[in-house]
Amino acid sequence: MSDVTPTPAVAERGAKLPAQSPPVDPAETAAASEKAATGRLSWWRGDSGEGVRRNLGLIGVLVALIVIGILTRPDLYGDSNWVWGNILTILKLASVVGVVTVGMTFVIIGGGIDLSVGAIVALAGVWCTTVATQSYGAGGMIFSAFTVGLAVGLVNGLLISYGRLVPFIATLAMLVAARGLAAEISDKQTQVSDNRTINGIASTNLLGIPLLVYILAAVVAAGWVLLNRTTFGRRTVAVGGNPEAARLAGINVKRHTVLLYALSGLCCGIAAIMLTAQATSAQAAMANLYELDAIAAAIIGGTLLSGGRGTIIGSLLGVVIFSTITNLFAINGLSTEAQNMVKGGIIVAAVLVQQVQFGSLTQFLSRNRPTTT
Amino acid sequence: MSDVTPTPAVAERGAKLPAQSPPVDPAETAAASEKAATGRLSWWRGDSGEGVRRNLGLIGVLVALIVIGILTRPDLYGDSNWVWGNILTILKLASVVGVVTVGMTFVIIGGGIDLSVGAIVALAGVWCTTVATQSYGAGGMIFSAFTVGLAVGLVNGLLISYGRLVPFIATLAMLVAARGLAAEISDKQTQVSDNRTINGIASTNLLGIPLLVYILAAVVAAGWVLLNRTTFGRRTVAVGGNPEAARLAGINVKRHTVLLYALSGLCCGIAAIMLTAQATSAQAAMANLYELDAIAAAIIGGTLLSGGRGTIIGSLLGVVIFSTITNLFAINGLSTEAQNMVKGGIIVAAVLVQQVQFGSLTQFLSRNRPTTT
Amino acid sequence: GCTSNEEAPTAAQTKAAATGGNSEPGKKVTIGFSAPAADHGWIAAITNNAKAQAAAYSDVELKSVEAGADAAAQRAALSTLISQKPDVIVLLPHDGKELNAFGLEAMKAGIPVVNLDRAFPDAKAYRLQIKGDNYGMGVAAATYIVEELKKKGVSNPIIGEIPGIDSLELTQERSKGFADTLASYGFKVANRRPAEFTADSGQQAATGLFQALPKMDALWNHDDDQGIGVLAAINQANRKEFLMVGGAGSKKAIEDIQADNTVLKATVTYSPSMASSAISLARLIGQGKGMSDLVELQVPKEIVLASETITKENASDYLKLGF
Amino acid sequence: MNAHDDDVSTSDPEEAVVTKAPLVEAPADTVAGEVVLRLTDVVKTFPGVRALDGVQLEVRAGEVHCLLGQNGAGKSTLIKVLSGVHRPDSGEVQWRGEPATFANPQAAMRAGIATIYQELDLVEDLSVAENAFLGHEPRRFGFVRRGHMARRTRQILSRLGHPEIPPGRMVRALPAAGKQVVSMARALSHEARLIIMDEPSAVLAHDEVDNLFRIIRELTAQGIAVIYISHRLEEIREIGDRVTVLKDGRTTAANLPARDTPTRDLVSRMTGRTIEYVFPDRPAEDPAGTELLTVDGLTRAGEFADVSLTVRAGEIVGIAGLVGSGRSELLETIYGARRPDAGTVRMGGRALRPGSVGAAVKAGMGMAPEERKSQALLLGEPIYRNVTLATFGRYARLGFTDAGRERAEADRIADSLELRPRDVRRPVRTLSGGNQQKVVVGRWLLGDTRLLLLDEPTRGVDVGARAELYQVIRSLAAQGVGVLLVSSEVPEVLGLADRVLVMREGRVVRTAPADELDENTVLDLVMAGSLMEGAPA
Ligand SMILES: Nc1ncnc2c1ncn2[C@@H]1O[C@H](COP(=O)(O)OP(=O)(O)OP(=O)(O)O)[C@@H](O)[C@H]1O
Ligand SMILES: Nc1ncnc2c1ncn2[C@@H]1O[C@H](COP(=O)(O)OP(=O)(O)OP(=O)(O)O)[C@@H](O)[C@H]1O
Ligand SMILES: [Mg+2]
Ligand SMILES: [Mg+2]
Repeated sequence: MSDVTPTPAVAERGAKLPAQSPPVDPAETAAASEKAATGRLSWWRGDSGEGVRRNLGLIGVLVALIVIGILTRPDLYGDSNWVWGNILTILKLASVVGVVTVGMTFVIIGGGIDLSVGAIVALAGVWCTTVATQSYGAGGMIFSAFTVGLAVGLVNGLLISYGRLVPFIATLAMLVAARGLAAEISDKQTQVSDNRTINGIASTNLLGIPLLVYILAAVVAAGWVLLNRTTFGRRTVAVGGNPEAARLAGINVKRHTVLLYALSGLCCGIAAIMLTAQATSAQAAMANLYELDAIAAAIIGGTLLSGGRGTIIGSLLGVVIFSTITNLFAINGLSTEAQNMVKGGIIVAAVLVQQVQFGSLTQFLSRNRPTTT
Repeated sequence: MSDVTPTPAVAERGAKLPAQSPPVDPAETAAASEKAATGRLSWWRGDSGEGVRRNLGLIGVLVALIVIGILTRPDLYGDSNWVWGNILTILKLASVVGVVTVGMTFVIIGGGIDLSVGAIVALAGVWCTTVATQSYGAGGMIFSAFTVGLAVGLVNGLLISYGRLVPFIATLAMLVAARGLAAEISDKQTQVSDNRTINGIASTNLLGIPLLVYILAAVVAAGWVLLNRTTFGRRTVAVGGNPEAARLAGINVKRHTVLLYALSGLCCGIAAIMLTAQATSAQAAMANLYELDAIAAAIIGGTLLSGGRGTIIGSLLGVVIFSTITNLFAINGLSTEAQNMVKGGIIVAAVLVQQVQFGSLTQFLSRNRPTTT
Repeated sequence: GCTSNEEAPTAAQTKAAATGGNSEPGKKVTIGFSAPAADHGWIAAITNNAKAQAAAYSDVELKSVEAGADAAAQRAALSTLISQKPDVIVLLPHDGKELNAFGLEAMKAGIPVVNLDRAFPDAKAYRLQIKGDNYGMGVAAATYIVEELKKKGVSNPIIGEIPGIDSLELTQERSKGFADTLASYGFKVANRRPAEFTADSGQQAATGLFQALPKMDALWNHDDDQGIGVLAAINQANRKEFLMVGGAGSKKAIEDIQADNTVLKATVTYSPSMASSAISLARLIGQGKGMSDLVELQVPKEIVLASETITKENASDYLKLGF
Repeated sequence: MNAHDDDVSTSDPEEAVVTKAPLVEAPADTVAGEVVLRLTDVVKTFPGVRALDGVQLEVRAGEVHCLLGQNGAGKSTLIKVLSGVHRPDSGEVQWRGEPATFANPQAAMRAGIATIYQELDLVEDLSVAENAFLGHEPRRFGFVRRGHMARRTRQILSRLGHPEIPPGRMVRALPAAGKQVVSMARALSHEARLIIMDEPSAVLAHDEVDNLFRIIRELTAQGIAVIYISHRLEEIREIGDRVTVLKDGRTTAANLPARDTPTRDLVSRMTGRTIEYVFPDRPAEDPAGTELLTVDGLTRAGEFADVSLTVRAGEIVGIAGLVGSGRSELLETIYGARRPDAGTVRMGGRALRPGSVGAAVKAGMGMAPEERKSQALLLGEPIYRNVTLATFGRYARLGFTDAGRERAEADRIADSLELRPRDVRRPVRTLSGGNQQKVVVGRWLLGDTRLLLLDEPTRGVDVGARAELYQVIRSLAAQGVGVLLVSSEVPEVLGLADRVLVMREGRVVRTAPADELDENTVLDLVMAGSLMEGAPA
């Protein structure tokens, strides 16, 4: 086909088809021109744009939330100082869950789920604030939090990979056990952190921006690079999207799965330090239900619960949207019950907006196409 | 093959094959002989040997738990009256979550998930105990609980089917919203039920067995028949196993999905009455985290989180195992933290035991087969 | 009461603003208020009392933010509150130790902090602290139980306990007070099954407890809201061989005690009326006034409410304070 | 070649005799290279199934060694043993003179064995390049060298004749044939000494198959050995050098010359009987049934435009066209699985609600879709439930299913399509590819389907079953059922259909009775077409 000389018929079709289907989107026209070049029907349709479009949808939702904020509290939003401070508050609020969500995103893309993240944060937090650990100073505390997170994550991964437990059950068991252990260690008391360096993590600002936000940014950036630019990340997509294919391609699926849960555990360790710094203390009940927040953020951000697809940026946007919603309620002084009812509605609306964005684009385009009969 | 005259080679192989592959498992040979005898499989026998074996594994876990109970509290287990009462207590404890789990099992087999079950129970419970509803008597209360459950389930289903929301997000939003609405209605207070008939549901015994246990049994039986013997159940498996295949086979996948969530909602309505009767009251925070209990029970019971497979009996066993664990802790007076640590271990062990059961069976069979070279 | 079947629960717990010189309208005071999400009766009463008390003053503006799911969320909510520049902040923290740092910050920024119920370890973190006495609750409950058992002549009693959410420090304090006091009489808790401050969890915890203790002499249930479920479980299990003591002092519990037709014989108070007092005192702090019954010119630094024991004898006095 | 006598199972005197005959005539040039792979008595069992039961195989460098066998004969299992997916229970594998066991796919790849599996093994959300290099990405410090990888992918794709596929494109966006190219690219991305292809042509159209053969010839010219599996005997004649035949997990004939062995011999070794590889006779006169399906001006933007066609009761209408010509989409739109932008579909004169499969099924339509795994099967469910997936409602009473009846009906279908294993309570997952396809088609042989839409119904089906299937389709037509058949095998369309539509780029370019067309005409229409465009349509 590629060597066909343009006959009148081809020319006619060439002239006719564009009239029937006007440029659909840049990707498609590119494909079309390629098609014209090769003389055969295109082999594909626009593709990876979806992730980007979805994230644009999420940004749209974020903008809408801010507009609602402006409309309901023009007095506050009038003060640019306040607005800047508020943005930082939102990001600080998002920082801990954000870090956890990065790990969770990897696990879900890799075809699993980690219900134990909140419990790992609590265990790591409690562990690093025991009197004994605190005696080693900030370094010892950070080291122990990271190690505990990593170790618990490893156990999760081993149970799932080599013990062949369903991820849901294995990490649920870990949730229960880790919280129990944390309660045991802390004797159910709130353990105060006396370490200035650690506590300072939550109160330090660099160039006017809180250190916590830098940490979040660093973790997100590292997560993005890891997912998109390394073999580890690409294999994560393969392991979650088509484990059989991954296995046939020579990837050690079991080992990779272990690494994914270890990564999630490590993120929890980082989050534990951040949360401990914020609360200047740790206790067994801390980070309660963070697993739900993290999973919800990842899914709102476009990660497929069944694995094989997802973006770090989407997850970050998911977390930020949730903390913006919380902030919106706070500045409007809504009662919890009203808040909850509205929140349910906003979540639904947010997802619908993303879809309308999609749907309308294609519909709009197909409507604009002159009907042929 | 069917019309080939047996050549020596074929005859030889015919003689060889049975020797090489001995009866695979008792269930299959039994089924085969029954089939030979009656020309069809017996009505009651499930087709999937795996499910049955898995459930046997669960029963093994249950027996193990009871043995632990006997070993740790021989004093209590010595009293047969107490033992009988304890069994009933375990079943009573399992009854509410059990009813919710039946609905959840359908939803998960159908490829979805329902995070809002606890919230629906709370909303239905609160709704049916308002002063206004209580004035209509027991009938009015039951009617309103069922209706609320069904209605919320319908909304879930519609959002997911026609709004194309991910089930996780849609029902998470519903969780938040329904709890908010319940708090609004009850003004965050605990609403006492003054209705004797309703409260009597929890204290009535028939033939020495609590009414709640009968209700559980009825719901489980109905669920079993619905899943295994009706077109609705077959559609559920198809929709969850491969929605595209189901659609192309002419099944209305969207409508069926709506029905599944409505069914789950209805089960929550039933559970709401049961729980309200037990607590003689309802409040917005009741049935806290039942979603986790129900999902965990279904999955321990062998339901695939990704849909397409699961059994009602397995789910029931899952619920009973969880309430037996709780009971075991109670009679041993374990502290919460020890309890949690042990619980995590038991869950892991329970799943592993099921697998060993599997693995050893097949291994045993393949070992016993004479090696041929 | 703890049931919305009854009306205007907070009316009795707020103090009319018509008596004494301090109630004269003064300088306008903006009070920021934050308490954890009300998922059960006691916290709901805290929020309702605060709002009602604030509404009783013409010179008080209440800005309330709900605290969200945990300490971190409450901090974020409080920062939005601070950005609205209140004169005084009243808060019921998720956890006193976790929010201690916030108290320090706010005080440093010149905003007086009134801490409710859950103590800040650092005295510089608050201007005023109003606490219920959790340890004292346990002491009061144990004391009552011991006395009653003595009267009955039980020498080796089996005592059960149903605490609330076990991971909370306040639960720990209550249980400690209970256990310490019992120990001083040579008694101990035979079994404790924690619930979650809700009636249904109370019912399930109690059912488990009864299974473990086929015979029991006394039971302390930390919270009257979950007590509804505990009483239901008692009913369902047909148990009446023991006496039960409640906690917090809900209206329904007080009524039950007064009627004396259940095993519930007493409850030890932990009154949400502290929120009303906190608002009143926050207003005075904002206006720079003292408490008119005290000689001091300023509001004192710490107030600990006594945990009182409500029995059949004094129930009628407390009925109006039941929430 | 001389070793061949020992290779063949000597337990079967008759077959040993038969295999000897062609040996003598085997041309010397086909056996030039050294033996790279030798399998002796390889056995592999699955629970309840002995998939390989003593297989012998000998492959030489630079040859195309074809594997023939019925559905379920064990071909895919054999190559999975070779590629490290399964470990054999017993028997010996010799790779380049050394005994070898491949513990996992990676080991096989490292040894120089690359495989294109029967079921597409791609990751939808990775790009073409990432899929091609999955598991052995060029990297530096753990980072993927994306530029390098894209460049090499582009080279490989050019070599495969598809320079137009961008390496950065998501695989999700490619049609089936494009995915097959990527699978091939993955095999070529290794430095392989042996490339195994399990039915690579099943999803390819005519021009793509030629392209594939060109590549295979290139490979063998470099001394690379190829194991080629296909159910299309004509392909084996064209590309193959030697043939090994499997039946029920055993080698029944080894190293037959691919070009010269009579078809009759091949078929009888595969099936144990002789099958006339012909199409059933058309009825003497044209089916004069009433008009069943009327499609008018059906259009879906970007897929097909302005398609009008009719199918009468008892008529078989075939649609020929290239991959990507929009035939599957047309069928799915007629069936209501996609919503048309314009046009109507009528059954028996009554218009169907657009975009409703339910309405189509109710009106008596049934469709066997193109992709069995993703579109048609519940893999974990037993065979009989898959067979009755569209009909279980009809056997139900008051909503209660009748499992006995369903099994009986499924048994009937299994018999008529020679399903193996025959036990209908087995999960479909454990069936071989071709047998799964039979289940898909068999589904619509039940119930009172009046119009059958078949999309590539014989894809991956062996010759024996294929003949059965043709018989079944023909006899259904004789009973008055209308059939609309899409197939990429032109002879199948011409042989089976009464009337043929030729589609190109989403349009019907020619409609004619089948006997007025021949293969070349159709191929011209389908491919180079532009010169024929003016011809009467
Ligand atoms: N994972 C498995 N579990 C159980 N049985 C299996 C499994 N894989 C294959 N089988 C069985 O092994 C036998 C051989 O299957 P295989 O896939 O090798 O056939 P094939 O020759 O490739 O057939 P086709 O031409 O249809 O692809 C069949 O009976 C099949 O049912
Ligand atoms: N996944 C896809 N995404 C976007 N466009 C597609 C996709 N698959 C196919 N197309 C387009 O749809 C049209 C028809 O494709 P398809 O390959 O299904 O046709 P077909 O005639 O049924 O071919 P065959 O059945 O032989 O594969 C082509 O224009 C093709 O480019
Ligand atoms: Mg095969
Ligand atoms: Mg097609």
